[in-house]
Amino acid sequence: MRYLPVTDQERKEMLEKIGINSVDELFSPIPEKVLLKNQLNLPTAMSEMELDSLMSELAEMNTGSKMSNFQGGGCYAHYAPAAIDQMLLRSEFYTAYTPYQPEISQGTLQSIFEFQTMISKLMKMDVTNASMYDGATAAAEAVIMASKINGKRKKAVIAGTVHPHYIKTIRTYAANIIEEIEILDIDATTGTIKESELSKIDENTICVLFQYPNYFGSMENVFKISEIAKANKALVIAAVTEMTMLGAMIAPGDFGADIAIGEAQSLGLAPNFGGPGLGTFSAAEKHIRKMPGRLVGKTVDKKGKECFVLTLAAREQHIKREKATSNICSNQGLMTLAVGMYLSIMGKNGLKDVALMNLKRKEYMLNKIVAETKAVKAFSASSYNEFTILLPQNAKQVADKMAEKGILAGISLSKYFPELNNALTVTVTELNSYEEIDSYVKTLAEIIGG
Amino acid sequence: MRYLPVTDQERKEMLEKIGINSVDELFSPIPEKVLLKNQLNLPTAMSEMELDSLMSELAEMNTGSKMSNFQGGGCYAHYAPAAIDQMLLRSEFYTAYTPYQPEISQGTLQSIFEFQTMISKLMKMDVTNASMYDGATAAAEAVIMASKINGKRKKAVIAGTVHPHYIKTIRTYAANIIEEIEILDIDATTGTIKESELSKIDENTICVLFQYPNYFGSMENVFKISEIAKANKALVIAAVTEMTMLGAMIAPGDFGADIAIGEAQSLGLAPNFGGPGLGTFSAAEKHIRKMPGRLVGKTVDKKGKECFVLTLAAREQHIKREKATSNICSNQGLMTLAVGMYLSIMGKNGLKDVALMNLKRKEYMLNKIVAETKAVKAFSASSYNEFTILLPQNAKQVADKMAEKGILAGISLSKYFPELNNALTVTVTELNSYEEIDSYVKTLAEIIGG
Amino acid sequence: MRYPGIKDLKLAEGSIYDRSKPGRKGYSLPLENLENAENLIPEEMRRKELDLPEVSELDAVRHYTRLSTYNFGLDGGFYPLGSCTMKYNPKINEKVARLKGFTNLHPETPEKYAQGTLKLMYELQNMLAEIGGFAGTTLNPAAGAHGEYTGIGIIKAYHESRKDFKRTKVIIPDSAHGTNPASCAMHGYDVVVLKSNEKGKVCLSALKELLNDEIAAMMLTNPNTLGVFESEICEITKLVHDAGALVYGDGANMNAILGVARPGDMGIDVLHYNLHKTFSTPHGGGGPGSGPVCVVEKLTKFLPNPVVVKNGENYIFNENNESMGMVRSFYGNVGVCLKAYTYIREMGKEHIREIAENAVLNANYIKASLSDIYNVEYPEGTLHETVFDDSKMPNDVTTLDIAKALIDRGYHPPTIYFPLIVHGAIMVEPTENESKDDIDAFIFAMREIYEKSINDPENIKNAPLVTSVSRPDETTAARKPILTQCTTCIS
Amino acid sequence: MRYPGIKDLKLAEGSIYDRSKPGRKGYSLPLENLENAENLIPEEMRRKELDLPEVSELDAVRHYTRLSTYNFGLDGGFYPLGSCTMKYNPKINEKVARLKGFTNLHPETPEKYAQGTLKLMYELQNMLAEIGGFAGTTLNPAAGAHGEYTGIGIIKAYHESRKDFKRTKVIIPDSAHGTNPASCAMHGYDVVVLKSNEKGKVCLSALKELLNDEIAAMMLTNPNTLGVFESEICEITKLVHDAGALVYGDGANMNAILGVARPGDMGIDVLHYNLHKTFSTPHGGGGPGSGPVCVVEKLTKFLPNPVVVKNGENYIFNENNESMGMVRSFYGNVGVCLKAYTYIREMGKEHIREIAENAVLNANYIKASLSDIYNVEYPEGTLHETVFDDSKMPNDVTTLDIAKALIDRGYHPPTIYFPLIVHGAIMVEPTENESKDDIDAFIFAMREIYEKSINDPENIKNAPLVTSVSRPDETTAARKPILTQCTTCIS
Ligand SMILES: Cc1ncc(COP(=O)(O)O)c(C=O)c1O
Ligand SMILES: Cc1ncc(COP(=O)(O)O)c(C=O)c1O
Repeated sequence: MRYLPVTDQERKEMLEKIGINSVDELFSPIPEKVLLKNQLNLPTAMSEMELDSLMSELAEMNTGSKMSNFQGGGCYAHYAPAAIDQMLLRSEFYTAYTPYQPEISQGTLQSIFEFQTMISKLMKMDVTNASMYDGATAAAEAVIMASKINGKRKKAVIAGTVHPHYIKTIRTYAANIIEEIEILDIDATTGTIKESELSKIDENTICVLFQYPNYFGSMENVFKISEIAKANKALVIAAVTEMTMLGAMIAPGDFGADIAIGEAQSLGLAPNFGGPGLGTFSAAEKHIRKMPGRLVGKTVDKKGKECFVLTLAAREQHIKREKATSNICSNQGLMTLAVGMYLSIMGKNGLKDVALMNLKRKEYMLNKIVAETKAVKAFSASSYNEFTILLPQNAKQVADKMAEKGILAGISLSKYFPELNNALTVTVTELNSYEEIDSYVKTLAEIIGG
Repeated sequence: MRYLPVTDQERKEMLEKIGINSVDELFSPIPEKVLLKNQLNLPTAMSEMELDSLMSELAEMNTGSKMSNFQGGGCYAHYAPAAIDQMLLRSEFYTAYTPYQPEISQGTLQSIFEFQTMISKLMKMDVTNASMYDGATAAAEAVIMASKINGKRKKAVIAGTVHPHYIKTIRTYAANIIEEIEILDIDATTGTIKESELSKIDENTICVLFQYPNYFGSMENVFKISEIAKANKALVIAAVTEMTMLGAMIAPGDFGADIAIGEAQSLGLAPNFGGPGLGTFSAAEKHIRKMPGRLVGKTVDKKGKECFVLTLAAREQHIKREKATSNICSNQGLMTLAVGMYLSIMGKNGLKDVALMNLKRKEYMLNKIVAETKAVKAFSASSYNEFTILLPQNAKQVADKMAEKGILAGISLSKYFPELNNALTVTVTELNSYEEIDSYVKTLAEIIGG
Repeated sequence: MRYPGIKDLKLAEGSIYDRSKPGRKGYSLPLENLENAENLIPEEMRRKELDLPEVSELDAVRHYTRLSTYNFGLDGGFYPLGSCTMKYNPKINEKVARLKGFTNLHPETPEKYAQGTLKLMYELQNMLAEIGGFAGTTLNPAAGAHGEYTGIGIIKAYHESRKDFKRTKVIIPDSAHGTNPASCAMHGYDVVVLKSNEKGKVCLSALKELLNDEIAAMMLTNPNTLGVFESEICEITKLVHDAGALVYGDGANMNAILGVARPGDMGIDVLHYNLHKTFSTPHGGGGPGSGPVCVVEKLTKFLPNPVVVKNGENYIFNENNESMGMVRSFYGNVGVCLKAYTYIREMGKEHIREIAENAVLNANYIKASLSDIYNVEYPEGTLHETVFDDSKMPNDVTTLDIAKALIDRGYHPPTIYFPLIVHGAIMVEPTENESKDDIDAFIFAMREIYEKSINDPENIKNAPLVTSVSRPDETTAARKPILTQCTTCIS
Repeated sequence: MRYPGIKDLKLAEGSIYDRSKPGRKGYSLPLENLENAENLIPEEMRRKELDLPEVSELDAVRHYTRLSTYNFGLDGGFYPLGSCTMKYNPKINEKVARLKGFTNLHPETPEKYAQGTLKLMYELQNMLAEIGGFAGTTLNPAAGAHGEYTGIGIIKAYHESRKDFKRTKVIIPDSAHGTNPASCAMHGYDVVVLKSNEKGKVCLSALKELLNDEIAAMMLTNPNTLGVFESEICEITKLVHDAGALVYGDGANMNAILGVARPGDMGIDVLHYNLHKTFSTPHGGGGPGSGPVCVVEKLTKFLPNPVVVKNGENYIFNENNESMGMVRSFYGNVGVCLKAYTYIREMGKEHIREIAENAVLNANYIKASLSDIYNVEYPEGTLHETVFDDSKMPNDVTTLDIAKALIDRGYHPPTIYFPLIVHGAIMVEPTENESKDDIDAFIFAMREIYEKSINDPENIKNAPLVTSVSRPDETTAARKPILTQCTTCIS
């Protein structure tokens, strides 16, 4: 077996040194009755070339991967420059562990430090940690963190327009920690939370969490929400699931977020069927010691040379155990590297251009759909590269028909919003060419009428 | 433009330092009348994502790349472990130049030294150079080298069963250097050179070059040829175009080759439409100073540390200019690295297994074709993974029909051997599964009758 | 002004912001007139500045290429980091996981058009269940700790489904990894610490004393973090079950018993794997990992949503009403799962046991070769890793010194100061991928460090000597944290 | 016994044979019973032994990963190797060239099933012809020297087609690259050396004297190897043509004039490109390169066989009876051509000229910044590279010392001791990809070397000081060459 270098001869010598006769003896601490007598019921071993074919076949079975894709909803297909993946293949990065030994981990440490910097700048927040598993767990941990800051309060307020997976994950995480989760109702006209619902933010409110822009692609009234939250001393938590937007639009820090979390998948990571993505976690400086996750800091070594280390570990599980700010240990390390590379390569102008290009194509598509099909704009508010339309019939059925024509038309909202049975959320990125958009609209018109 | 980092501001500063006002002034040495007034007539610039799609489309247009492939003829599809390509992407290797500065090129130098070693062992020859462009130019240079060793003789003898491209290349290279090229005739029964032709080897013969096994897959009587050549003091040059064979069969050194050249593409390199491949060049030690190409040698540095350098450069063009052993400068560097990796990973047992697997599948296929179709064995001699069959009709037409069924059936010999109009040379490697072979035979039977 | 300087082939590199120049470009986008696009954004929502670097593609490539050379990776050398199972990351895994058919697949794609990945996930669920001896699997968790969180959540859902709300505590041995108590705390559980006995193992009588109807579960790592197998595992699980609680298995050390024995057969009810340990997926400098959780039959309905099931010839997602809920968006780190799947298929039933055999052989060989000079506090029943300590070191040489001296000798240090129950622990896990020669060289280095500790202790105490960074000041780093680059400062 | 040792992060590594152990495996092949397969080989043809290493995949990966760290690559740092145009190798090129549709394509595949690659080759032929101002192109040559060989062969075929057999000589300036005369010699031509004038250029009157009806061609590099443009190029080509000879252009320096001027417009008849210089394909530590040759209309029929032509909507190979013949197997280093094609398509007509502009700007900036202390023998008309020398160096510091001192400072040295007409030449070609900051740092290093040569010359003469290898003994290497590893010796 090519990964097992010990030869029979060497095994003999090693057993001799140990002072036993067979490898089986090494397993004598295991009770006889649980020792396996037979091979496991697994497929038979495969050679590399057979594996290579097998995996190619499986990949080919994913016919959706080649279809025209207008799905978003927390996972976005953007173009990632080829340089990124080639640098990710540098084994010094991907075959290393968490940078516990700073002397031989400065590459990882510095790259995380720069990631922390770039995400902080992008979010306009003071500090950012070394990553969370994904946007949903980042959101959940943000709520938990807020509950530790606002220790006496009982209620976390969450906008009903937040990604349903995020809400569900928050519910799971909050279950035994926070007394009440209050979900703010959706305004069916604007596609944002009802203004009247904001009165539910009160002096018992731990935090208000909303998505920017929200799950339907609509822009909440971020200033208003923030203002009311602050008036009630509730923490403002903004969740950004489509971070390329920040190339052209104001950042959570601009509207006073205390904590900003994100799903950074759209910054250079492939959809990968939903993972690995990258949860980002940023906060105001004063909350650092309550933050979950790892942090890299700058320091000097014993000769005064500037360098980087993992720091503020006293918050973490390996030191604080059950009193830690979180249980997180391994996070999404390599993804922070990829995102750092993406942000370096795109830079301030590239990210802005991507954002504007997305916006412009969204606008073109939305207008065209409204003009040339029987679909109408579902909500008055729409902001970036995602929008929701109302179809004259069940959205899932229409999407299924579109799929048969090779187009993944969007996300039908029926699953999580039964009242929005005919609503379809559509996403456009720079990967969707104008021809592709035109052909979408044409196909849609054929199905639902033009 | 992302590859051009100088900003407008920097350009201004640089022009100032130079003491001019515009970049155009730098081109003033060029006569006005040849300065281009307009843009070149080239396609318009493309972004990376557009390029990515364009190239994918072109790749998809190569429908042959996905077909069942039984073509060989000097270029062989074998499986290359994934580790190779990932290590080739290490930029320290592929973005480096020829190792002129040994202090910062030990990686390249040692890898070439090990390549020289492994090829020498494989060929059982004393020394091997750092590569030639391909097998054909290696063959041509071998003949030229022989003519310098056997300075007074006039005639190079080449087996007619050598790859036609090699013969043509030799003819080009020898044109103004060697008086006569004698091509030995083919025996239509054995598929090797006619025994009677060997009498053309005489005291005026510089060298005898033959392919092992030959272009039809047949094994020449290597001992006999070698014996006669040696009796006439002509140099024996063996050409190996399918080097995996050497995992199980004797090496040129075993039958007394003075020079052994090879096309090492089959040792881990993809077909790549015929290039880049890798020419190897090995010889007896006494001929070193007549060898073309670069050589890496082991030495010590000023502190006595073992290290590697380019050596015996006094043979080469940059020193000897028109008196050099060859004009070769850049060669196939990175391919020697890939082949070194392949040979390291396969090792002595892996290469033998590959060879035997090829041989066994060839045998299976040949027998099956003969048993189940109207095709017959063209020649009595067949040796490794290639064989020639005679069809009841024009081979090219049959191959065309097979291709329509998705099978690249082999190489029809009509192009270079008009007398062998109905002959088809078929190659089998470990990449051709038994099911694939069965389906080939079935399809062939359908076309030519079973 | 400074030229980069060179330490052998390691070129100096500053911050990516140091390479930035206004107007420099590293990106390439289709030509499109974006002039008025900003007008589509309401004035007050338009971004006024964005402090990201402006570099060329080559700048970025040089930056990250140089940074990489400041790292020690497993492909470079021996990485015996205990508990982390730093095994070789096969290159075929990296290749196939990059196939566009996998990477381009959007998670909301209708199942019908995602059958390749769904089939793979389904089969991986089953293979992991078979390897551990369980009935059901979720691939959702993103890492080991996330798996613990999920597994404990399943246990909680189980108790709650039985309306048993009294169970508010989880028993955890003092040798456990910090994530174990932390994961329990995140569910609101109180942690009851079980002291290990003189053999570093669970003491049955001590356990018995802690068990009562307030205990929801016991968490256990087996072999434990000392690399020692809990021989009384069947008795332990029986005791816990008898008390109405469940047993959670931390599968971080599964590499020790692959194909040899199965946690499910020992009475473990819930187990998480670390695919990034046992199943060869890269650690990536701290992730992404994957921490699938397997459960016994009665717990399958509590698995987080969704799970992949087979419906006739098709693979589809299934949601369960009694599920503990969702633990993240979508379905897990699928890109990581792909690599583990590839690895298991390569090993197959024929070779999977050899992994454990070789891992355990290597660890025991190291123990046998070094225990004369390095103390092993708990020497009995070692499987895949062995924990030394610095108690017999001369001249006050500490574990930290030994670790740093190993760097000078070309090794990534072992895990140090963990588990906490061994003072000055040095936890060596060689994995099955290292050859005897490489292990012998490591043993030689360890012995040489010991000798130098006698004859030239300063050499060890000042280590590492050859790296350009040595012993960073961690105290100041924590006291006055600098967590982002000041991009307006002059450097 | 030795542990690897470490010099910062550079781990020591012996020969791959040192890692070998009988029976160890690094390969993986389908299970197949091969027991009797050997019987298919006649006894006398069976191989008895094969001295290749036996290592695991990780052994091989560690070996080559470590070796890579002993190399200096362009992605690591500045590489101003004159005449070699060490420009950035874009990563998109590496990506697309690896598409299976390209790599898996067998060269004997009927054209119909290879239209993607053939279209690309056809378009690349045309684009190269347009860039150079020519009528036809062959992509067959594998490198620059191979291009020279091919181009001179075309010229020979041309003369022979005219039954002009008297022309047995080629004129080559003394500043030319060594491959120029060597390529001529391989066609049996005699070389007539043309001495450069005091400006490092072709002297028209000297040229006139050498021209006669025995001259088949003149070879010319323009800008020449001093980086200096031959301003009298039109007069030169006219003189040569008037004598019945043709002009061969060595296109190694095409980077200087891309989109600015075209050799074809200057009267050059045949030109080779180095795709691995001008068109960004990697040098690969010495290849594979690609050296396409372009020709004027009257020479197209002599191009080597085959050439790709368009036939209606299809791309096919065409062979010409009057062709000079074949110069290799198949059709060239197609995998390299793919990358150059990608590069040209990315640049497009809009940016191609900017390449030359920036390359020339950078070179002139370096010249302007260093010529006060480093002598420039031929300062006039510099385009993309500039040649300094050591004639003004204090304390006998030589060009070699300067080169080695640059290594200590983190740079790949420039080309040294070439061209031969400059004693102690230091040939600096920055390319267009370097930023002003990086160039300024290089200038600073060069100036510092000069100062140190005054104040501390030993520091420079002993350079490099920081590499683990310094100034290998090349004399012994050549006197007693060791060209293969002794695998039976004990190391
Ligand atoms: C015993 C043990 N449990 C749990 C974990 C946590 O795993 P992860 O880092 O994947 O969250 C680790 C990781 O080191 C471990 O060693
Ligand atoms: C001026 C010049 N001509 C020709 C060549 C030969 O090119 P190649 O190495 O590609 O054969 C070179 C290479 O350095 C060169 O600089």
